[in-house]
Amino acid sequence: MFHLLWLVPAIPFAGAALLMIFGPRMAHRTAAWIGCCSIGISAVISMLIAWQFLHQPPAGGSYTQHLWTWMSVANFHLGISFYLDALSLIFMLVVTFVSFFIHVYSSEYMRGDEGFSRFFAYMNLFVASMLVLLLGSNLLLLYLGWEGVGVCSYLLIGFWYTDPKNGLAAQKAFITTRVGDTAMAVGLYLLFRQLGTLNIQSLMQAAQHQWPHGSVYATAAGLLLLGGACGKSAQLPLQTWLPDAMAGPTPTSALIHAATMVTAGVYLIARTHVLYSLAPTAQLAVAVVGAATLIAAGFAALVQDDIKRILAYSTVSQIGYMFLGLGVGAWTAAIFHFMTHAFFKALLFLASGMVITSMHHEQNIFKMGGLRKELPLAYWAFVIGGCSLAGLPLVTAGFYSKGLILWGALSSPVGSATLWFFGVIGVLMTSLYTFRLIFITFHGPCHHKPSQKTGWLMGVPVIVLMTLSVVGGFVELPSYLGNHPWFTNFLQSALPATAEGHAPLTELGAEGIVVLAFFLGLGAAWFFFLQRRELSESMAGSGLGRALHRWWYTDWGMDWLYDRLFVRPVGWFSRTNKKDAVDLIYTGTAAVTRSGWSSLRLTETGRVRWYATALVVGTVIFVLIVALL
Amino acid sequence: MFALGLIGLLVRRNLLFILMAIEVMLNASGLAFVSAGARWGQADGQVMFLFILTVAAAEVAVGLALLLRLYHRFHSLDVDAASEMRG
Amino acid sequence: MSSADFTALLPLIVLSATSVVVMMAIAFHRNHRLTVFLSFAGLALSFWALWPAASVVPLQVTPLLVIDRFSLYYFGLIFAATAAIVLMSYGYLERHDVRREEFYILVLVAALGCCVLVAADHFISFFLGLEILSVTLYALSAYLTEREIALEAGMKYLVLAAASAAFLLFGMALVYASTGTMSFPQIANDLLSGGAAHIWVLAGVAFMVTGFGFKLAVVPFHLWTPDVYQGAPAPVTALIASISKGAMFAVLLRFFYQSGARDLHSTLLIFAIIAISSMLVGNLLALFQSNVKRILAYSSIAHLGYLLVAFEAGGKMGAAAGTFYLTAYVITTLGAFGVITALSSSGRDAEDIEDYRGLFWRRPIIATIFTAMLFSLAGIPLTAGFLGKFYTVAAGANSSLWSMIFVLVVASVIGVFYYLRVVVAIFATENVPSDAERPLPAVHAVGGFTLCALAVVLIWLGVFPHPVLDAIHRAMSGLF
Amino acid sequence: MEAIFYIAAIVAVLATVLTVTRLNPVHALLYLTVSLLAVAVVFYTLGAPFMAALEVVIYAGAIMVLFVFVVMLLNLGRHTVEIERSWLSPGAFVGPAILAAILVGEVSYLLARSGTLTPPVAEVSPHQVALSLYGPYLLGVELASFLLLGALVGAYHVGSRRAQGRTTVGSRSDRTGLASGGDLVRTGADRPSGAA
Repeated sequence: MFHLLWLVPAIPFAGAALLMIFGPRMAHRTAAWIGCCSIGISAVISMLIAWQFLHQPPAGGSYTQHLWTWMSVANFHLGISFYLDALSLIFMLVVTFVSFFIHVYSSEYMRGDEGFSRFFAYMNLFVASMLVLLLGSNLLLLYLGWEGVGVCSYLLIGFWYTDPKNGLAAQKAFITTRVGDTAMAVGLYLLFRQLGTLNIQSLMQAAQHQWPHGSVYATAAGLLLLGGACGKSAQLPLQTWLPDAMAGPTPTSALIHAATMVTAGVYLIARTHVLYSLAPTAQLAVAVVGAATLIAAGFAALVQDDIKRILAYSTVSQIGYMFLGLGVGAWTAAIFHFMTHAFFKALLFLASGMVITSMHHEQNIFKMGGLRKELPLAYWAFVIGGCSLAGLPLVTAGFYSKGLILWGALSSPVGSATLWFFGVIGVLMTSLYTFRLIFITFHGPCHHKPSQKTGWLMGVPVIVLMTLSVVGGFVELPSYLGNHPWFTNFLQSALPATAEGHAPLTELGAEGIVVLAFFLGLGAAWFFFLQRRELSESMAGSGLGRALHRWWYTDWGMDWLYDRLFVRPVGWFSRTNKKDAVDLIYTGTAAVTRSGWSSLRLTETGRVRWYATALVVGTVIFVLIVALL
Repeated sequence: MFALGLIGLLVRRNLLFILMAIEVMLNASGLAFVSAGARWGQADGQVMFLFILTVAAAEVAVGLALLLRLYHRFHSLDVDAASEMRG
Repeated sequence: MSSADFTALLPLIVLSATSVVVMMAIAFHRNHRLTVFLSFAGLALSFWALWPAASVVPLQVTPLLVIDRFSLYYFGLIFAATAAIVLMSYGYLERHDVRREEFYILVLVAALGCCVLVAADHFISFFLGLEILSVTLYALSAYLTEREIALEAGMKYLVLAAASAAFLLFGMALVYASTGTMSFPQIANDLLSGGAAHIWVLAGVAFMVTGFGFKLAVVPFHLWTPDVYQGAPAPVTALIASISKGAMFAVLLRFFYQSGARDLHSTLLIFAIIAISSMLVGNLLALFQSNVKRILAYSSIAHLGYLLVAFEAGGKMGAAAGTFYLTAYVITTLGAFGVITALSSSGRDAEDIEDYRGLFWRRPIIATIFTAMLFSLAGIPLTAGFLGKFYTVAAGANSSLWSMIFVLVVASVIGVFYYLRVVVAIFATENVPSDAERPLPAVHAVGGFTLCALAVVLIWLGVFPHPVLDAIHRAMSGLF
Repeated sequence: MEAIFYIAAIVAVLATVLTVTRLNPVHALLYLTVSLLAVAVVFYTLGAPFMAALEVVIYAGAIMVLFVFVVMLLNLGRHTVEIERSWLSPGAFVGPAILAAILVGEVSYLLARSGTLTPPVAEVSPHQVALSLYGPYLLGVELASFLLLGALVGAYHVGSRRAQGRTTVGSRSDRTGLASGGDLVRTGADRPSGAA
């Protein structure tokens, strides 16, 4: 079965190629079939591979499929090969399955859109690139997939390109992630330069052997890669692009900007975990970035009024949890949270898509309300997804994965009570904003009657994801529930176990505090947004409330800050320093090339005799060279 | 003679003369081949000359056809008249 | 001649027979479609004939031609490229009110000339091959006789090609006079034995450089390139840019490697000067050019400069790198000019950069293909052009040609600028002309199919180059 | 014999100079013919009598006739002389002459450096030429025929005046039908004689 691995990215890619070439002339129905089937087949193959992986694990816990050598010069060989281990297997399964359901959903959601086949082409291309990113065995393939998903994300955010606002959002996303990508490219180059290979596994082994604990190189490489991960995963301070990315079609937001692409940063750090084990500073940076992001995004989510922006901030916040998990060495917990998050966040986005469709593309939650009766499926999806997101104890997937991360933050030797405390505050925030969203949207008075009903193509994926958001957590039961760490055991071949350190509390006690935070948030949301809405409004209306609202609403003023910190100074600098030395180099080069061009242009006189003269002059010179030597 | 043909090529604006100059140059090369062949007492030089002759005939045929065409178009044999493309 | 000789020559025989058959067919029944079909079938058959020929090589067929794996590789390239040109020309000529069928005879004869060049290891066959190619190209450049610029292009090409051929001949005569032989390997014998008239050979080679340099269009013999590229009909430009240069590069490799003239100091110096100046001058000239055909012409000057870096690097690695680069370049040029061919209307070729403004939004497929071709020319990864450049740089580094590599890199950076100018125009969203303002002709199915195939081959070579690389490495047995 | 060689060579050079400088195309052609005849004599003295004959027959005969045809066809007369005079100032000769002189100088320098090559002139009979032409170089003859085929088709297409708007626009090419095909057959019939 393993030898089918290459088909997993190849089939979506073929689908994308087909759709791109023949798409414009294709019936929408055919395009949808091609789009969904390619991903479906890919998902089935992933499942077969996973089956075999479980039953006949490959030697050493990993399987490498070498397809061909791309370049080989002297002792430098660069192959196109895929690497499968427990880590990439989990990612591959989640990506293919979630993608498949989102594709099915899109085939109804996008119905009648002008760019129907274009949408599916981009989506397929995205899945193919994402799989290349996950499965690539060397840095080059990884980078290729990394850039590929970036391009697809850009194309899909700007999918409705006729509205310039969407184009701007796409550009913002592209440029912001580019900042991170540059850091990452430098980091990758540093690794290659220092360790002399591009193969990720050999790199990790070489790093372990050649670099001492706390080595400068490992720290630098780790921090640079973290930069890339922050860009792609929308972590502080590069998170500002993700909420704007919601300009894309909702299935896109569900797939790319919630479930898969934005977690590429998590994958990158998990894949290079050896580096972070060698560089405690870099690892601490990961944890701090995660903790800070999860709190900041939590507050920002609390005051948004656009349904998709709330979810976007919550995505940022949840990825913050994953980073926190990675940063404290709870590797498997982070991956576990990635999986459950993919389920419930995709679910929430798809459900919000249903709401948005029935509300005629209205996204402001304050213009909704009382939709519980009208859209029961969406309502229940939101309830289950929201509970999972906020971590309703025992029955939801999110509870288990988040609990594991928080326990890691508290108990691991790298963790600390402070990080854990931030995490718990995050839980409180999460449950507050989640239930605020649910209560405002689905309860209370009804402002608009929803019109359209959604069909089964949108319903079935939602139901499947609902199920997964509940049962997805039962693959890992903590010690106080019988201690069945199946998921952790499975990942053990690829990622080290979470180290146990001294913890001030027992696991059950810590969990109790988390549960308390959850119910506190739920209760507050119930009180302020359902029972006494006027109270929350008067709070928001007071001077301090308005200021805070405004501050958080603009994502802690980050855009404003960037505008002041970078955009304006650079603009000012370039305006006032037009004749600066730095400028002179650029204008100088341009002037030299331009003058070179214009003087050389004069040689192209169009006169044949002049051309013949040049021919003769050339000959004369060359014969002269011969004569003189 | 080769050099003289070269001068003709560079100096003349009339396409007819340019073609003649080219003939001179080809003929000069042929002469060089024949004398080189004579030096080695081989027939190869002469064979090469034969082919040069053929080529010269072919070039002249196409060249003159083109010349006629240009004349009908520009009403002049000035090669510089046809120098629309430049830059 | 033995039967093995005939088998070895089979590809050439089939090709020549095709041109005669096409001529006969025209004589009895003029039909454009039939002519294209016959030409294409003949080329396909010639391609097939490479396999029987491969079973008897290497073989010296008379003193004039040598059929070895090197020749066969280039034959294959020439046949495939010619077939692509034939298919692309169909739609193009359909739009023009000229006599169409002779075009294909000329193209086939030109391809024959290229093949002779590739297989030549004797001055006589070298010269004849070159002239077969040149004479047909004069006529092809001026094929659309109603266009003034086509006539101008034909005239310029004729005068300069004839002059450069005279230089080449004169150089050959000098070499012959001093060595007494016209066959490349025997010249090597003479050079090795250090004959008294060594200096004559040098002078002869210097003259011959003019002949090579003209056809390859390298500095300082490059001035004709933009004018001829612009004036000639787009499919002919494709022919000049691809197989004519390819065949010339092949004979360059064969002559300089087999005759031992490459090992002379002054030869290396001359080609180093040519390579460096070509890379810089070509890219600089293209910078702010607004005519796409001229941009491609200037870029071709630079690309031949890169190729000469591989030539300078020498050894099996240099020759293989050059051959791979050339293969990539031929595909790319065919694709780029194929797009121009496909978008050209009866009045004029689509050569202005404005013709391509917003093309992506109007013709996404063809715009994507064009972009892929431009990316390959710029050397962006995953295209054949990138790998070509990579291997060339590797070969150069292997021979420690650091200054040339430096120039190559600088020149490539300049190059990216003007390729991106075209790409930016293709993806521009503002001021996109509507169909009424600037109508785009419908792309002919045959041409469109050819373009798609070229794009696929381009990416395939860029991603999975090994079969071709292996073939090239085997082909190098012909040179060493 | 040697005297004849030098005289013929000098005549050839002088005639070529005059070819290049004459204003009247007919005069220039005549001088070119003289030059070619002189070269034929040089060939004879170099021991290549067959080539001498061919030079007269084909070069001075056939190719020059083509030129004469064109001159007559275009009716280039006094008017041309005047134009040529205006184009051809003595100053125009300076640059090219210098270039050519340098080239000649370089080549002579190179030849001088290597010492003179004493030409052991041996007559190569037409028999020998024929043997080698139709022996080892047989393929060359075949290739030459294709060269002529290409030239013929090319000259036929470029030279024909049909294309200038006399035909109607249509997508199929049958409209010229057999008539122009017949043209080609007739012109094509010249091929064997050209190739020989």
